[in-house]
Amino acid sequence: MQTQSLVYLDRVSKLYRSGGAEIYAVRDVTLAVQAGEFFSLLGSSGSGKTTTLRLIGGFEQPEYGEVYLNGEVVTTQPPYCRPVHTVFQSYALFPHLSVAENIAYPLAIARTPREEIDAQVRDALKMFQIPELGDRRPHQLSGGQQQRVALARALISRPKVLLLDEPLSALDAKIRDEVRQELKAVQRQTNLTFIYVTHDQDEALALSDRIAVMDQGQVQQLGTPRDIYDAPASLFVAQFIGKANFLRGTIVDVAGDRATVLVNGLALQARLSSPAPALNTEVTLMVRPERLRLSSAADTQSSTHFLENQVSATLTQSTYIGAVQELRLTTAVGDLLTTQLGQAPIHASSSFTLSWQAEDCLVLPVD
Amino acid sequence: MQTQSLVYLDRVSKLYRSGGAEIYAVRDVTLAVQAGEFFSLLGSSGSGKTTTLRLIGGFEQPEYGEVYLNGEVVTTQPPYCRPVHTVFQSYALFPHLSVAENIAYPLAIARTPREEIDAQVRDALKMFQIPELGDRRPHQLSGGQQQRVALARALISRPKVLLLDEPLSALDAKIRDEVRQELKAVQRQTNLTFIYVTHDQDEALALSDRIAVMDQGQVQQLGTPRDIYDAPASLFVAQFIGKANFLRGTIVDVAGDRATVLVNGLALQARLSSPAPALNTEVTLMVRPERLRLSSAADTQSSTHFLENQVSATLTQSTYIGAVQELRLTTAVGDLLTTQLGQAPIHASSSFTLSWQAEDCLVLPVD
Amino acid sequence: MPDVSSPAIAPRPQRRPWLLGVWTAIALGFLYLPIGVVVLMSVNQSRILSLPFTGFTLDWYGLALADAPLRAALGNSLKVAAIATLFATGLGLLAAFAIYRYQFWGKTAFRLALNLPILLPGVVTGVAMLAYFSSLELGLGLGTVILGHGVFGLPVALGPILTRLGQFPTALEEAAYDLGARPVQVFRDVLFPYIRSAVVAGALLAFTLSFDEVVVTIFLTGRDNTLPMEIWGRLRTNITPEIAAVATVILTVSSILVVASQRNSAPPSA
Amino acid sequence: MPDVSSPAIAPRPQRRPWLLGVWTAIALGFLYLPIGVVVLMSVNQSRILSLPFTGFTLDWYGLALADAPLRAALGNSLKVAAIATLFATGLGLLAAFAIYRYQFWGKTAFRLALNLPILLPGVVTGVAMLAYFSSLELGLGLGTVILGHGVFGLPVALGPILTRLGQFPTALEEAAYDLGARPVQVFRDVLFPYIRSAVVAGALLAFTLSFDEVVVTIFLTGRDNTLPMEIWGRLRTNITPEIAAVATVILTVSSILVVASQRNSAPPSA
Repeated sequence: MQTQSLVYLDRVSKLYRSGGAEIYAVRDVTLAVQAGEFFSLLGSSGSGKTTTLRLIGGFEQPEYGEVYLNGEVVTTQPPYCRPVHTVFQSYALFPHLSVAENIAYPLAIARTPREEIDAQVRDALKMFQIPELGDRRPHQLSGGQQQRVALARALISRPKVLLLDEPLSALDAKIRDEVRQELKAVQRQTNLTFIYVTHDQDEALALSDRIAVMDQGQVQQLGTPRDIYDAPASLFVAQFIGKANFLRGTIVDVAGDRATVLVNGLALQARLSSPAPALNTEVTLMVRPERLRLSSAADTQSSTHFLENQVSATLTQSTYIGAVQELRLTTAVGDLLTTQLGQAPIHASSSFTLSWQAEDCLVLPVD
Repeated sequence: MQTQSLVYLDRVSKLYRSGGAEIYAVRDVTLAVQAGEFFSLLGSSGSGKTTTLRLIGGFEQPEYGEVYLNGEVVTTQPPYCRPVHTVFQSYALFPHLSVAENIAYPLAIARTPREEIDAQVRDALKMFQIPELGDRRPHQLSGGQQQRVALARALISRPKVLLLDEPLSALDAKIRDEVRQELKAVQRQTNLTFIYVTHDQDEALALSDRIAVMDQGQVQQLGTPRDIYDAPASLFVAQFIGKANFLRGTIVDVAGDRATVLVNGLALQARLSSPAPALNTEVTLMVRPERLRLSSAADTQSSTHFLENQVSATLTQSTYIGAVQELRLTTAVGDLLTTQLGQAPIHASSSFTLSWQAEDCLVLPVD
Repeated sequence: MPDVSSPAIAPRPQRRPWLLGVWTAIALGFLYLPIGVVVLMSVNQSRILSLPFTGFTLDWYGLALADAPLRAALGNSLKVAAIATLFATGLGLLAAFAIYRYQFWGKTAFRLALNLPILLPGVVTGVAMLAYFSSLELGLGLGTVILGHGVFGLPVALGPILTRLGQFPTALEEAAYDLGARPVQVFRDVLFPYIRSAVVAGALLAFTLSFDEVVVTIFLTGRDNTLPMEIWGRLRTNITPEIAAVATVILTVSSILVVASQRNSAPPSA
Repeated sequence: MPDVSSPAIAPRPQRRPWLLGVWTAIALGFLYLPIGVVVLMSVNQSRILSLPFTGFTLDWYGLALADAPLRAALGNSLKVAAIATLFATGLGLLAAFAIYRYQFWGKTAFRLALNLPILLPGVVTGVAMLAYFSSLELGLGLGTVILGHGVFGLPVALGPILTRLGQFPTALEEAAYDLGARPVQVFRDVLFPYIRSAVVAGALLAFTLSFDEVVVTIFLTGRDNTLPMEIWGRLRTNITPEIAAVATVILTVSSILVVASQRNSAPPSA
């Protein structure tokens, strides 16, 4: 058992009744979060990520399974008994209290002496670089400032775990980037355990130590950002995270973790994810657009000739989006999308070669 | 005069009165949109982009200046007299009418014969791949389907110009990409003039033939996506579009369109945007993160030694976000951000070299 | 697929608010019982308006139906309510549009003034109208009652229309203009369909109000009685099961109108 | 900076809705004038309640103040309104919480039932309560009036509280729990501060309603008169400027209470 983890969910399920039918909001989820980790729950709306967070916070109680905090069962404990605080999507600052009173609230509830509260609030305001905002009301603050106050309030009584429910979604795109950096910095400084709910894959990839990708109430994959991006466990995860090219083919040879897959008559070398499928079964190959190398067909001295897979390609569409160009090409194995970090405009030309490593080409089940 | 353009705004201003003060929503904007163009108005909220669109649509009338459509003054004409249709941000489908009735509305208003309406609506439903949805009510459709109906309705009576007010902002991130492609395809097929309002720079860059970047009611820059990304006219545009590194320095030498700028004692080669500033004035240098080449300091045979600017750098932070890695490095000229389309994890090491072309390093005014 | 053979922890029973349930029962009883008693009396064989229940009968309804003054009063009530409702709904619709569409001087005062009749004590407005109509030398009668009920019905009819108009997405109107519709067509094709059910709801409320009103009616009527007035007059002298029967009918009709009005209050699904 | 020396096209004048303006003037006049007439009469020297204006005087207010039965009636009205308001607001607060917090069987019926007293004709509910209280052998008097007004005030007080509770962001409550507050603390620190002004608004409305009510009062009172009853009684016999003075005072107090209540209806800025 992993009850020695800081947060441990043991086969937890949460049901909703909807017109006679029972619907699983969370289904048989088992998770262990270690102390000091930045752990993300990533999924689209309705995937169960927020319900999972609320089960840890104590706002919901599961029908099946147990929730452990610090090795103790807290499944039926109300939120005010758990050493866990939450930063809400809406920040949930108390509108009738000043910023300082908001931040002081957890201490006031715990009957901390007046002078100690004042000192701690002053420190918190300083730490979050808003020392002059103590007397303001929440509605007088910008979104970013409200976010900081919510964070300060949740951290002031030093919880064991901080739960964050899409804390950046209410912010403008420009400021979101900045606050994201701050959030990561706070987590590093305090060395606290963060459990972070988001639907934004970039956010999850950039911030997390580990990510649980959720769908339909279940954890689809759990791993480091690199694991999830480079070795998605299923077609769903591959489609959900980042852009990818998918090719249908038949597996014809297996050697170690390498496989040969026949796509439209062409043999492509690919990497196997365990377990190896039987020969002659249909599979899907996944290649990320940025792993495709584009070279002029004439250019035979190019550094791409050692790559295992090579197909000739015709450019059909190029889209310029600032830092990168997205190119769509037609090849013998199907249409492929590739991303080039490039300055020079690439014009439609009769012949290109697309090449990629077997390492970057993953074999996935058909569905 | 450019009154022969399809849409021409001649020094147009729109004022709002707010508590005694007069505020310019749009200030002295002159724009010419050519037939068949995909033209975008890009800006943040409050930049005047939507008001400009509403002036063209006839929902607002300017206090100063004139609006020309097809060479005729339409400044004071109501919307129902202008050969211009709009796709609203909220789609604005009539809730009490079916999809087919919604699409038929402009024809019904124009007293088109019944059979002709039916035929055209059938064609439109087919063109937008929703032939089976004709009898549904708008609230039974998904966001993407509503978008298509709004587009079909706006196009059915063949307007000269289609105005689109953030048509993708109500869609999910995943489907937005797909609809964006469709939109571009529709514009290509119909060869109509699209005037497109958005706050999303990626959208504007990917779709537009030309873009007008707006701020504080004025056009800050007007040009192709490539112009605006590679040669921003001001610091504002450079900051608004994409990510960029900014370095403060003093201009010490000018030769043709090349300048030498002293930054923290290091001489950097940069490209001048007209007009050339006087020697010894302070300037800002802009370099895009993806234009910086990263190489190991030891690697002297690298292909980067022909680049004009080289500084040694120390890695301070690397963020993995799937397709790209964002690296922050400390150098003698300041902190620099670079983006690498990369698979291999790059670990903190004592010495890297960052190099970039003078061509990619733009001289901009300080503010 | 994960293994769902988890140790079945029985779902915890929800805490039921017993105390609250008891309170609810008392409150409901306290509110409903008096009305139940009247209904019961209207079908009780006993001649005097009292319990206990001695046997079921519909005789009192028959008696009420045959009662000429009651029928005359019902006719008056219906006539007054119908005309006053037309008046109130028409003016309410105009006022709602004025408030929705235009910015004008005194708009806030206008809105407040429109609500005055339902906010102020009936006795005061009754006296005020009596004095006013007298000084205008309008003869008291059903005409003045209609005027009075119209004024009272105006804010009631205005309420739902104004609420609905406030929810009307301006973009719908702009879309219609944009697609070629002229102002009259926009009203006919887009705006009115959107607020139609609110207009119906407002009219039903105004009708109910007029049908039930007593205080102002007393001041403004001449020799013609409306139904509640007739009942009242009889109640002061002699409470009969016949009256209980009429009260039950009024009650039923009012309830149906109110429920119908609330049904019409939800905006069209957008 | 762009050149702003554009050819100055004069801003087009906004079309002013003249017709509407005229309509507004008539409507306002029609609604306000009767009330204006009463106020005018209360300061008119003429003994009989009529125009034209013969001279300004405050004598009628003095006379009303010295009138013993009027003062007794005012005392009764205040007593009844105060107790009925306490009763209505207390029960309204409880009922609002029940509806907000719990899912229970019959919840929709409960909400509808709570609104019944203001939706149904006063004559019917008046008779119903009279019959009910009689069968319970409660002696008629101020006590039964208070009970009746309490029942009528309940939905009025409940309305604003329920509306405000509906706007209450659940996240605030969860945040307080999350930060360590127990249920009682959550109510005291977060929920009640949020709805406080709505409770005040509801209480003010209930007070106004009770202070102005006539129809039900007639059925439920014994020999004690409330102020509107006393006025009414006198109006039936003799309309004097003294009564106009009292009406003006009631009008003023009611208006102040209603405006104060509406001021309290806006939710705290979030």
